[in-house]
Amino acid sequence: MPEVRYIDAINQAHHLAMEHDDSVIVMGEDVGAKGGVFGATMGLLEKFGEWRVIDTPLAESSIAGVAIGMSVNGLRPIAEFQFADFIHPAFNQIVSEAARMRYRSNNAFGCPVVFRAPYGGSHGTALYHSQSIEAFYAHVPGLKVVAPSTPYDAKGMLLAAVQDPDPVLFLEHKRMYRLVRGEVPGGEYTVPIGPAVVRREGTDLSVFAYGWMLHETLQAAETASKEGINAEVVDLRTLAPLDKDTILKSVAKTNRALIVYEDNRFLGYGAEVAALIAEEAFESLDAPVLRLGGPDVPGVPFAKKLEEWFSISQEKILAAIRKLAAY
Amino acid sequence: MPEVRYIDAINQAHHLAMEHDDSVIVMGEDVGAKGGVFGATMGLLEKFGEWRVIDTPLAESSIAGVAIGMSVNGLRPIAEFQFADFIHPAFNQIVSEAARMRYRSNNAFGCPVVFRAPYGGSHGTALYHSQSIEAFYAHVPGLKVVAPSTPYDAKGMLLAAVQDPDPVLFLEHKRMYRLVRGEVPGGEYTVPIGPAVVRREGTDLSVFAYGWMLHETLQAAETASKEGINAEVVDLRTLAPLDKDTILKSVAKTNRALIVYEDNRFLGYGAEVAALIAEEAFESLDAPVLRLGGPDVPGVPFAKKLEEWFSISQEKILAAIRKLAAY
Amino acid sequence: MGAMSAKTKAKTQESEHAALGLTDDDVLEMYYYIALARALDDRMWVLQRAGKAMFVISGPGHEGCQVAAMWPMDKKKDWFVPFYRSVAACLVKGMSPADLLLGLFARANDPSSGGRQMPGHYGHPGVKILSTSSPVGTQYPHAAGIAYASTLRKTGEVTMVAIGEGGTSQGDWHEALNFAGVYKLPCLFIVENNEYAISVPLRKQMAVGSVAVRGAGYGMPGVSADGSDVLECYRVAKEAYDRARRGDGPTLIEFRVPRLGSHSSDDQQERYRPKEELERVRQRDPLKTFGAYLQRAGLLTDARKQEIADRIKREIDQATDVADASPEPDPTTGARYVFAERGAADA
Amino acid sequence: MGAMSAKTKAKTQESEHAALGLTDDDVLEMYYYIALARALDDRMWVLQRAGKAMFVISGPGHEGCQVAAMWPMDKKKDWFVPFYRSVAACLVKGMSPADLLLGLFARANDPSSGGRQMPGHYGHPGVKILSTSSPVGTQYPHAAGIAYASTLRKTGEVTMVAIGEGGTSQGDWHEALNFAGVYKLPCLFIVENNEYAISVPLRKQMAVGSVAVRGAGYGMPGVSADGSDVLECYRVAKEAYDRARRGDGPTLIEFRVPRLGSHSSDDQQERYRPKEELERVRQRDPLKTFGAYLQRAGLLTDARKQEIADRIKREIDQATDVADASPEPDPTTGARYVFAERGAADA
Ligand SMILES: Cc1ncc(C[n+]2csc(CCOP(=O)(O)OP(=O)(O)O)c2C)c(N)n1
Ligand SMILES: Cc1ncc(C[n+]2csc(CCOP(=O)(O)OP(=O)(O)O)c2C)c(N)n1
Ligand SMILES: [Mg+2]
Ligand SMILES: [Mg+2]
Repeated sequence: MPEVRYIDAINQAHHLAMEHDDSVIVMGEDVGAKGGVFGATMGLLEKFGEWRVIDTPLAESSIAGVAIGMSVNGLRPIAEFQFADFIHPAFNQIVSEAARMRYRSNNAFGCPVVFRAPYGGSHGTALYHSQSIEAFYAHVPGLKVVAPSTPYDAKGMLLAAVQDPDPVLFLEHKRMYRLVRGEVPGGEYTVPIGPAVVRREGTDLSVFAYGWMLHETLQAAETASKEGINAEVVDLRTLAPLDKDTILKSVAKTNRALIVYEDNRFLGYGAEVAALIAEEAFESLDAPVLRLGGPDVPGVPFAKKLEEWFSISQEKILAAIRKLAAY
Repeated sequence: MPEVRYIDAINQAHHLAMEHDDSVIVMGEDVGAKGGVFGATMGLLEKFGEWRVIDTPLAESSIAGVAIGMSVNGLRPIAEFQFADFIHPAFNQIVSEAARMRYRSNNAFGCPVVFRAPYGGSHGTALYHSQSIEAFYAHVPGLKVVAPSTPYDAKGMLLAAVQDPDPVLFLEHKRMYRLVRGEVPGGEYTVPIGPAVVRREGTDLSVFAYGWMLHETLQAAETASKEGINAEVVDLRTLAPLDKDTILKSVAKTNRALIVYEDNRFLGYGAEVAALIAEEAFESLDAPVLRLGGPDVPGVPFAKKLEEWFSISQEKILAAIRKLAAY
Repeated sequence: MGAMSAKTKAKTQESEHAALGLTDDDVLEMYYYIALARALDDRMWVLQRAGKAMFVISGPGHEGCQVAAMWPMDKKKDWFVPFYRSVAACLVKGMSPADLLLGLFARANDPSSGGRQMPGHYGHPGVKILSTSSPVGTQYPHAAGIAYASTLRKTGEVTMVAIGEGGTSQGDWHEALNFAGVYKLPCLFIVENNEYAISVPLRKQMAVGSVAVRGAGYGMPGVSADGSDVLECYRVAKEAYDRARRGDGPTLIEFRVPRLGSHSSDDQQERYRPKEELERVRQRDPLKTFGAYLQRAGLLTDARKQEIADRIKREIDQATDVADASPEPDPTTGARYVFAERGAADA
Repeated sequence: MGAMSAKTKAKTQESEHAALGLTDDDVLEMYYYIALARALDDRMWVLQRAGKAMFVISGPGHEGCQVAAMWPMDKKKDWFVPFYRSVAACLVKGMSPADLLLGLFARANDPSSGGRQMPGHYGHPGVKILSTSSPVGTQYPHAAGIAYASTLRKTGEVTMVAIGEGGTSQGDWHEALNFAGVYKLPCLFIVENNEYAISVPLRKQMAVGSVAVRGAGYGMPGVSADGSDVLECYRVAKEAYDRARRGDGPTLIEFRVPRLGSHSSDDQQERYRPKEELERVRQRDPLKTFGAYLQRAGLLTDARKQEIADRIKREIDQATDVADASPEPDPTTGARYVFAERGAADA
């Protein structure tokens, strides 16, 4: 299998989905002529034309709202928010409309829309181009939220999301676009929305992560193993609905849990995972459930030193692993 | 001290704040001639005129955005969202702007705005007039979130919020407006934003709640005491920043914790409280940290029987208390 | 109706409605729907006061323009995206009085939501009425999206969406019109301007007297019609409908209507509207004005009027019994349909 | 400048700018600011390419209308709510080249954010420039709120806010204009229309050729001016400013400007803009067009031009040194100013 970058896997999924299903359309700011600011939609306009590859006006609420309307009338839109930070104007459309359409209509209408959002901090992305938004949306029943961490999963889960009868928020940590490579089959395949996966078997403790943090965590686990700490690393992949079993099974084995996430710590996604473990794995816990999250400040500051202060590095993860193992 | 209803306490705070400070203004839909759909702003228009009591256009994003602009230019707006369900269009203005103005400007600008939102389920309020929104906003650094449960706190904390140099989301569970009464001094006083309070001393277990759930919980605790279960009940009052000490002190005493909240359970506010206890009170825990939250469906259904199915009743709380005590 | 229309076309050459291509049967049926909506409306309020319903919100005063705007539509083929005042429009589009009352009573077979939503949140997949939510304004982009899909899929569908003048202040309203203008979508954007948003008067809602002037800013015609002049409402709607069908793009239509009742059963408009004003607006009641026209046209004799009233009473009594006899939702179904039940991966 | 203006007023009776009440010194100073902004802009890109800055976004082509629109403002008293292209406007309002470069280098004493925000996010409490964020459109309601406070508090302040034509598609843009129209606020709503939103051309952004037509929908004048005609930009801005001062309410102003560079240092406009178009827009460069006017007016001799260029070079070299020598933020300050540090209860 060819090795490709994360962004290439995303781009491939777009091409395949649009080739195999005329009802799939792509919309967002600069997704056409420019091919997206990260290149996710490169080559689509030339192949599928202006009506299936829509350079929308600069208005996120209508990007979501129009996509919802399209989806109840036979289309399957993939709506790109240029940065996850800019999905906020669409909060009402996504939460009040997309996520509730099926429930409120007692299954009469559904919204098969994929909302794509490049999230997370990269270098120099600062307050408004670095946000993690999963905590806001994973809390919303009726919405599926995924955050694949490998090119293989990115392509397979995006294709699964496009086929899903319900709205899916598809989160891509932008740090991975060019940094993370992996083997990806050329053709169509799906990776189911739902199951988490153990990326590294371990016995001493379990670390739960997703997106870019998964990679930092695997590195830290590698270093820890040289110190004799054998960490299991679980890639959550789907944040909602959450795969409880894989989490509980891992904790039952290791008796120690750490959740790593880049978002602000307070009420971030890790809070739910920690609460779940505290309630349903209580008897097997030999140590407090630890969370390593970003500082509770309004955003990632720009200046290099401030950015480093904010960011969750391998060193910080390793320190947390050591602390948990030593407990 | 006179006994007044929760809504009267809110109304008193508005009158006093506007009398004592000309820079305080009130804005929102129907806050003028109608006095608000719940009567919170009754009598203000007559007293302070159209320019200080603004019946805004039907546009929540600008209610928040205009209030932010006012607040950087010498005013102290109290912006009412008619129902918490309708604050969603303002998500971007509140999260990206109000909460970040001070941090992003390195303390050059601040937004002393009070955002008021009647939240929670009452009878027949259904999907779009029942929402709990605290989980979305308590996660946002730079924003204070309060949910007072008594008329005394409501008045005192609203007056404190108006004087606060930073944005405060003021949550009023609408079920309390006419149902909950209490003694309230006629004059001005403040109840500080921050500290939680123990409403009922207990030894067997700790139950954490806020808003209307606090009242249902106190009732359930009363019943439980007749069964010999001595529950401590803590009113969190301020959801962000959270008063960890009061929580940890209580758990250290009772060794058992239950968090009750009406919002969808998954990643709801209780998740953070549970995660906090699981991490920082691990050694004192004799039982799993339990959470009792609403079902993970997109909203409270309207039909009476469905609404009952969704709602957190005293019976459900009592059952959780029994389960925790029996562990 | 088709057959009857043909039958009676001959003798209506001179009349105003004939000039618009409407047969006597058309206008009599339009009157029937206006009267039906009003009677159903009255019934809903009676039932609410009697404690049979928790809440009512409806459209007294709005019926004329709604029936007129719906008249050119292809009921089977076209889409309608309603709001809570769209009682008459939903009836013309194909919902039955029983359908609406099932929603009022929140019964299991309420086609709009199975009793999950508050009354007034209409929706019906069978007659292509999109499910309504409460947040004002969100439906406008939905309509644009539906119309975009119609164009791309070449279905020939036209979409009509309705909102009040207060809703025009929402960002979504602007974003939808802008998008629809850029892609010349087959869409009718209706604004039912009753001069109040609950208690907020028009002058505090916008700086202009008519929202129709905004059409120009989106590259589409903006027209305004008196909601008491049912035939004029039909004329502008028909023109917009034909434009949409021709592929010439959307139209913004303002209907100036009276709000005859309080905003909802939770509101008392006497608290913020002067008596004289309330009397004045009653003169603009489309049921009266259109009835008067039909009398002048010699189509609505007292006998005919009584006949229609009796028919409506029968239908609403029946509908009430049917709805009242219908079962409540089973509480064990509360967790259903958060997601499609066939599960994620298979579409 | 005041003194000098008086001094030289006499000899400029005949000229175009004199007819607008501008002295020779005014127009020469306006030229200086346009040239300064352009030179600073060039410097920022050079520094970015040299690896001294991570990112640049600026306003080449927008300087003329920005300087012209800022000219009537009371720099001390009035408010400005900028966007990332407002380099020239911020300089005229009172930020120094060093202030802007401190932001580019993200230094501790960057007045906009202390190095916390990306370059181009201007703000300065000292000269009443509100802090800028990234989300396009949010600044428009802020401006309306500031102007509302000015009216209620009777401060006599006028507020000017700027955005690109892409930003007009945002709901916030509409909501702000609607609110400002209802309350006749002293506000200038500027739209710098460079025909692109990153790569999205005007025709995909709106169905109208000029966004100025939308003013009518908000009960305010909407005017459009050629951004290459600096004096015309001044004329419309002055008129709007006087209107605001008189209490006659807001004005929507569109300036049609060329975008001479790529959207930002992360963009390559050659990938989506035809060569001919890029050449064409270069002819609309306000630095050239205004320079040519001043030459025709006999005010900008080659010597004078060189003099100004030298002065600017000196100033920018100095500013670069100052900014470069400034300390980076102390990482231990990262947690500060989430809230006011004097704590909650005391305002
Ligand atoms: C986003 C949002 N904000 C507030 C409300 C509460 N609300 C319901 S109807 C209404 C007034 C609507 O006025 P208008 O659009 O003129 O329609 P009308 O009721 O007059 O027909 C308001 C404020 C809501 N439903 N949604
Ligand atoms: C809400 C939001 N969506 C998307 C972006 C990304 N973005 C930054 S600038 C820009 C284009 C703005 O175009 P325009 O308003 O015309 O201003 P210009 O850059 O052309 O001067 C976009 C899409 C953003 N900053 N904010
Ligand atoms: Mg209205
Ligand atoms: Mg532009």
